[in-house]
Amino acid sequence: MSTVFLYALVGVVLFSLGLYALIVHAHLLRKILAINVMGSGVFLVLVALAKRTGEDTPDPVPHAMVITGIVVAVSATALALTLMLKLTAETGNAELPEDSRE
Amino acid sequence: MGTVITKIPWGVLLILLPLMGGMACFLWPRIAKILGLVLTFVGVLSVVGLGWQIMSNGVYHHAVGGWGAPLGINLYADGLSLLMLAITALVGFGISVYSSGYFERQHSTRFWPLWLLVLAALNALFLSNDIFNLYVTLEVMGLAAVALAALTGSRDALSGAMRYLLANLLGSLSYLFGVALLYHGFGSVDITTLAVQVKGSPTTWAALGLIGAGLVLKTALFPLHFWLPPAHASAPAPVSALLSALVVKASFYILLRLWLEIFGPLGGDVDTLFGVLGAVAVLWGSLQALRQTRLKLLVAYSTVAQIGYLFLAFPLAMSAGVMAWNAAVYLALSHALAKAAMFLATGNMLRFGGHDRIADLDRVVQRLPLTATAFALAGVSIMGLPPSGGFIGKWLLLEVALAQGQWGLVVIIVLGGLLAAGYVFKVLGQAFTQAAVMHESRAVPASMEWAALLLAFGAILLGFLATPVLSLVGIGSPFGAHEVMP
Amino acid sequence: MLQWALDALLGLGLLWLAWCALMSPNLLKAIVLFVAFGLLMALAWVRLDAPDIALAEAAIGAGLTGALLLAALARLRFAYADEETVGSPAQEEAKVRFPQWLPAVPLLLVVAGLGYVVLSLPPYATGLSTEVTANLESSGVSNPVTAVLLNFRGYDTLLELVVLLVALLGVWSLDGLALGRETAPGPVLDTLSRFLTPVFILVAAYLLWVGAHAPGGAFQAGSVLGAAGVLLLLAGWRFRAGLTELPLRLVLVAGPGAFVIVALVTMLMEGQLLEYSPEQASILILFLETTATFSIGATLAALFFGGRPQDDKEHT
Amino acid sequence: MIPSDYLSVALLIAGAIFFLAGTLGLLRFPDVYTRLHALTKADNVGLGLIVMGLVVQAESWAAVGKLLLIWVLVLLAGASVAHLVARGALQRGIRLWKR
Repeated sequence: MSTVFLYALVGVVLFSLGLYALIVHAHLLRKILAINVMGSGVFLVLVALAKRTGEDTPDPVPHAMVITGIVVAVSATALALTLMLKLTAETGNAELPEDSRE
Repeated sequence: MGTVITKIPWGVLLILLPLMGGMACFLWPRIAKILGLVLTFVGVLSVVGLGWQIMSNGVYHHAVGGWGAPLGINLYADGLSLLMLAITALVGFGISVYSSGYFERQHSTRFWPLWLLVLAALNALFLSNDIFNLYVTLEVMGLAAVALAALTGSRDALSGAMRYLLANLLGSLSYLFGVALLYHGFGSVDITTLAVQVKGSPTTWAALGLIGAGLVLKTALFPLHFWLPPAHASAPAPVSALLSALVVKASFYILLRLWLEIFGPLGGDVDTLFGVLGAVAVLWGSLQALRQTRLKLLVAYSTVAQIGYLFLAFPLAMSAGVMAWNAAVYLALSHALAKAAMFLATGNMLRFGGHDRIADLDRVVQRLPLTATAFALAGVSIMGLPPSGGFIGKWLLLEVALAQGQWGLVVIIVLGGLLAAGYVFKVLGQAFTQAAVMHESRAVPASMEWAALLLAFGAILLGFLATPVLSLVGIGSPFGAHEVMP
Repeated sequence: MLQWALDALLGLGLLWLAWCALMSPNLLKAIVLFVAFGLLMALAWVRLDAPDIALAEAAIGAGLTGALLLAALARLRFAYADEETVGSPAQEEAKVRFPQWLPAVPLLLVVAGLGYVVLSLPPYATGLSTEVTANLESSGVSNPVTAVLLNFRGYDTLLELVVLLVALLGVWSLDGLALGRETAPGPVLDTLSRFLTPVFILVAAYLLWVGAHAPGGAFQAGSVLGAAGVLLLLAGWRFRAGLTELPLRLVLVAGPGAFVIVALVTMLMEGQLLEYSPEQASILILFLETTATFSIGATLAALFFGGRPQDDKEHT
Repeated sequence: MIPSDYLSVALLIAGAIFFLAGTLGLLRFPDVYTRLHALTKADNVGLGLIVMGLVVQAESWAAVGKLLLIWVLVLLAGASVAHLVARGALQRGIRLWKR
C-alpha cells in the first residue's frame, strides 16, 4: 500500500473518530474539538489523494481547497467557542440543555 | 436590445452589491438601515434585469477569472436558479422593510451587516456551478445565520443557535467529504463537467451518501430536523423568516441541483427513502405543530412538515420527471413567501402582546387586522387551499401521485393539508376571542404589518401565476430536455 | 522501507493523539493533546508535499485554534467559577449519554465503507494539475497553490475572507467576554512580546513576499501577524482608545473589501469577474495578498480577544 | 558520504540523545519544576546540536541564517515559557519537591 492511501485511510478514520466523539460527548468544548478532528480527517483525504499525479509535484487544487478549509474551520471554532461561553454564562452548564420539547 | 441595461452583468451584481453593502454597514453603522433597504431593493431590480437577460438570451454563464471550468469557477443561472434568486430578492426585500421597524438601535447595528452577507451568500449559492464554491457559500451563509439566530442573547436563542451551528458544521463536513471524493474520482468540481464524467461506482455512491446526508441535515428533513424548531423559534422574527423561508431552501436547492445533474440516474433507492422520510416529516411535523402552545414553535414545526412535502417529489420524479420537480419548486417558492409572512405576522403579534402563547392571543383580529389577515392568507397557502401558490404545488404533486397510483402519497398529501388546517385554525380561532387576562400592548409600526401582508399576498398571487412561473422554470430545461412542459 | 515505516508511525501517532485528545477525561489535557495533534498534522502535510498547508496548519490549525481553545477553557473555568459547579472537574469529565458502543457499530461500517471507496480509487490521477501547470505562466505567480488561491479560484478566496469577517461579526454581536487582565503579565512576557513583535512582522512580510514563488502567502503571513497580536494581547497590550472604532474596522474589512473592488474593476476592464490581464496579474495578486494579510492578522487577533473592544462607546 | 556528512550524522545523533534525555526527564522527574528543568535545558542543547548538524549541510548563507534564527527563537520561547509555567505553578501554590 502506498503512502497516498495510508494517509487517506488515516483521514477516513480521523473523520469517523471525530464523528463518534461528537455523538458521544455532551460537553460542548469536546464537541468543538471533535468537529475539528473531523475536519482534519477530510483535509487529509483531500490532500493525500492529490499526490497521485505520478510526478514529483502533487495536484495544487486540493491544497488550495484545504487552506480555505482551515480558515473556515478556525472561523467556525471561534464562533462556536463564543457561543459556548455565552450559553454557559446563561445556563451555568457547558452542555446543550436536554430539549424538553422533542 | 443592446442598450447599456441589457449589458450590465446583473448576476454578478447580485453577489457583489450585498457583499459590499454588508461591509459598508459594518464600517458605518449609522447608514446601515437605509443602505440595507436600498440594496435589497436594488436586488429586486437586479433579478428583474437578470431575468430579462435570461429570457432573451437563454441561460446565464459567467466564467469567473476568465478561466472557465474545470480550472476556474463558473457561475450559471437557468430558470430554476432565476426563480430561487427572485424569491430570495422578494422575501429579502420584505424582511428588510420589516426589520427597519423591528430592531432597536443596538441590535440594528448588528443585524444589517450579517443580513446583507447572508443575502450575498444566498445569491452566490444560487448562481454557483461549482461544488466546492457551493461549500464556501454554505459556510458564509451558515455562520452568519447562526450569529443572527443568537442575536437576542436569550437562553433559548443561544442553545438553539449552538445546536444549529453544530448541525451546520457536521453537515458541511459531510458535504465536503463528498466533494473530495467526487474531485478525486472524476477530476473536477464543476457541476456540468461532473454531470458528463460521473458513472456508477463505489466513489459515486459514497459521495452521494455523504453529500446527501450533509444536505438533508442542513435542510432539516425528518429525522435530522431536531435542530430546526429551537433555532427557528427563538430567533428574532425577521431572522426566523429568513431561516425558514430561504436558508433551508438553499441547501434543498443544492440537493435538487446535484440530483438533477449528477446523482439522478443513480439514486433509485435513495429516492424512495427520501419519499418515505418526507412523508413521515409531513405527518410528524404537522402533529407536533398541532401540539404546540407557543405560536413561534407551531410555525417552526410547520416548516418541518412543509419540508417533507418537498422530498415527496423525489420518488415521484423517477417516472414523472418534470411534473414532480415543478411541484417541488412551486411548493418551495410558495412556502418561502407564506412562511416568511407567517413568521413576520407572528413577530407582530409577539411584539403587540409581549408573548406568543397561543391561548392568550387576545382579539388580534380587531387590534392588528392587517397582521391577522397576513397570517390567514399565509395559512391558506400552507394548507394548500385554492387560490394560492401552495394549492398549485400540492395539486401538481397530487396529480402525479394519482397518475402513478401512489395511493400512500395521495393520502399523505391530503392528510398533511388537513393537519395544516388544524394548526392554522387553532391560531386563528384564538385571534377572535378575548383573552382571560388583559395584557399591556405595544404599538406595531405599519411597515411591519404591511411587510407581512404583502408577502402573504405574494403567496396567494402565486396561485394565479402558474403558467408564467412554470414556463420560467423551463428555461435551460433543468429537469431534462426531452420532456414536454405541462 | 524506512520512509514507509516513518509514514506508518506518523499515521498511527495521529490516530492515537486524536483518540487521546477526544477521550481524555481532563479538558486541559484534551486541548494540549489536540495542539500536539495539530503539529503532527503539520508534519503529515510535509510528508504529503504540501508545505503551504503545513505552514497554515502549524500557525492556524494548531497555534491559533489552540490559543482560542485554551482561552475559552480559562474563561469557562475562571469567569464562572463562582457559579456553583461550572468548570469543576466533575462536570468536565467525559460524560456519556448512552452506551458508548452503540454509535461505534454503525461508525465502524462507515470506516469500512469509506476505506473501501478510498482504496478503490485509481492509483494515478492527474486531477487538475496539468491545467494548472499549463496556465501557471499567465497567472502572475509561480507557486501553483498561490496561483489557485488568488487567481484560478480567487472567487473562493474572496468568500473565504468573508467567512472570517462573518465569524468576527458573530463573535462581536454575541457580546463575547473580552479578554480580561486577570494577572499582570510580568516582565518576561512583556520583554518577550516587545522583542518578538518585530520578528513576527518580519516573518510575516517574508512569508507574504515569498508566497509568489515558494510556500507561503497571505494566509500564512496573516496568521503570523495574528499570532503577534495574540502575544501582545496576552502581554496586556490593548487597542488605544480612538483606534478601536473606524480605523480598526477598516483594517478588518480591508482584505475582503479590496478583493471585491478588484473584482469589480477587473470585470469592468476585462469583462469577467476577477479576470486579471497577465501583465498586471502579479501586482494585483501582491496587492490583494497584502491587504488580506493585514485583515487576516487583525481578525484572528480580534477573534482571540473575544468581545468587541470598547463596546460602550459604540452607541454614542 | 563525504567527511561533512559524518560530522552531520554525529551532531544529529548527539542532538537526538539530548532530546531523549530531556523527554525521559519530563516523564520521570517528580514535580513541575524539575521537569521544566530537564525539558528546556536538554532540548535547547539538543536543538542546537541538530541545527549545527544541518548547518553543515546548508547550501547558502541565507539557509544558515534561517537555521540559526530558528534556534534563537526556540531558545527564547523555551526559556520564557518555562519561566511562565514555573511562575504560574508558584502562584498556584505548588510546592517544590523535596526528597
